[in-house]
Amino acid sequence: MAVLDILGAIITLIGSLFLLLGSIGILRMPDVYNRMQAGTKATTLGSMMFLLGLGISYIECGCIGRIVVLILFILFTNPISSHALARAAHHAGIKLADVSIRDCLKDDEQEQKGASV
Amino acid sequence: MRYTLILGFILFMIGLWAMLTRKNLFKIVIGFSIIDTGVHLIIVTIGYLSGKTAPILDKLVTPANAVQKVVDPIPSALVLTAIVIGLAVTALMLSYVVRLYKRRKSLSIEDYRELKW
Amino acid sequence: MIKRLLIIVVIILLIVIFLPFMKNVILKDSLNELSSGYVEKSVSDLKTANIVTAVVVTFRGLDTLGEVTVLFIATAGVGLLLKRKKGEKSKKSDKRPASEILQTGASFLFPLTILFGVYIFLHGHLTPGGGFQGGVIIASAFLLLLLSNINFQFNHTVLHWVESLSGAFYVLLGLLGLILLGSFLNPKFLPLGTLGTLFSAGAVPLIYSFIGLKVGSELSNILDSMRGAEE
Amino acid sequence: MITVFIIILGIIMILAAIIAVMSKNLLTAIISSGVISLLASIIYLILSAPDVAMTEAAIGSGLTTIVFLYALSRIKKINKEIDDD
Repeated sequence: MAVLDILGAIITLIGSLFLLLGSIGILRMPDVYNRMQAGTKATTLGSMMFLLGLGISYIECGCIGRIVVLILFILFTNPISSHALARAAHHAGIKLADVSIRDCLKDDEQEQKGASV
Repeated sequence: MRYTLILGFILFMIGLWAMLTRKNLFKIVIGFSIIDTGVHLIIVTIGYLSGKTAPILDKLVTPANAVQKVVDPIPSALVLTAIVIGLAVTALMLSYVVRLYKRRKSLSIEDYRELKW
Repeated sequence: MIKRLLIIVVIILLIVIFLPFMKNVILKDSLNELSSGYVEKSVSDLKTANIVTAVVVTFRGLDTLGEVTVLFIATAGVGLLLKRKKGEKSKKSDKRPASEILQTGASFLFPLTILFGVYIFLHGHLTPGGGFQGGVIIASAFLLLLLSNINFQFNHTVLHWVESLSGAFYVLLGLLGLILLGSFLNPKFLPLGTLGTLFSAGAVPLIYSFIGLKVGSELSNILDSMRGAEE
Repeated sequence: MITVFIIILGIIMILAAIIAVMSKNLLTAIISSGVISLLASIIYLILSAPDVAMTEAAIGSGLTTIVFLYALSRIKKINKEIDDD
């Protein structure tokens, strides 16, 4: 039991480290899109590992199945919601940071407009 | 848990102040929903007993010692229904706002003076 | 000026009245007689593991019936106020459609969310949750469809039938308790089973499921009316 | 420890309420009134009422915000129709 406890604690610690890095990224990144990336990639992995660690350390309560379902749900919904947010931000005309060099979505939209006209 | 009691009271007062002083119809509805939250907080706090757990039986709360271990279930049940009603009433108020705006093209309460004296 | 002064006076007066009450309220440290009676009864007589469910469905069942009625009236009011007149056609909306990823994701998530809502209200007597929470989750599943697909239309016939039938069955189950056992909304006409299993607590899960269906369809109706029909 | 947590949550809730009341932008006001409900659901969880916490998290911060936003978008649509005519 002690081995599982320590293993779960380590995985939870790594997960919370990812969450911390994600929140630092939200503060430090230059524009909306980069912030969204930091807030999605890091927190998806972080919360998944957090839940997994909790499930391993409390393995005797038998809730590991529910935790797997939760992890799948987070894995599925987090990227989709972030994608919708980023697309809405792009549509609302929020500028990219000055250092960024490519805007593929804009190119695609112009191409489509050119094709339809 | 006296703090949540005070918090609910402050929220109630902020909501009441918003309902009395704001001109915008939306702000009045928002004030109403803040009052709602404050009142629910006060009711749940009154049902709380310090050091006891949620009124759900599990491994620790057995049928034999349930009475000594759980918080008061009645305020929870009442607030449960009150929250759902709160949503329906908010939706009704907002539909009145939309309807009034369609008729008079104004969101300010000062433009509706038929019943003013 | 006088109005503003009046408002300040009213608020100060309310604070002066209610502050002593807030200060002197006695936070108890044990259940009062009514609550402990409810806890004992729900464990021994009804065999519901979640005591809040027992209070909502059985002991305070009439309150819940009234609450569902209020919800119904509010929904009818919203629908009536925001009804579009016959001749008044809205213009073609210039919203752009949602992206491929969002549409696929929403159509995949919709049945899962409905399943989760049904799970919540079927297990209302065992775990936290119940008809109201499950109904809200079902309504948010429909909200997902409304948001991801701009041309989505509710099938209003099905929605109205679900709403009316679940309300009618809720009252019928209550009347069944009245006829068989002599008190309205008495769920003990079905076998009680053992504490902590899915088929226990008499008719409580059944009644809560009907409440859940009714709340879900009514809230979906409110969302649909608030969105406004895009012709 | 839990008391400090409740006090911090309470301060954020009161700030959000003041922003919701004072803000000139209606969108900001609506979002911060959703934040109040979301934080209130955490407090219900601390007060050991998980049923209420679930309902408040789903209704108060989810559906109520959506209903407000739908009403706001309808008002903007009415405005647009006036401009077009």
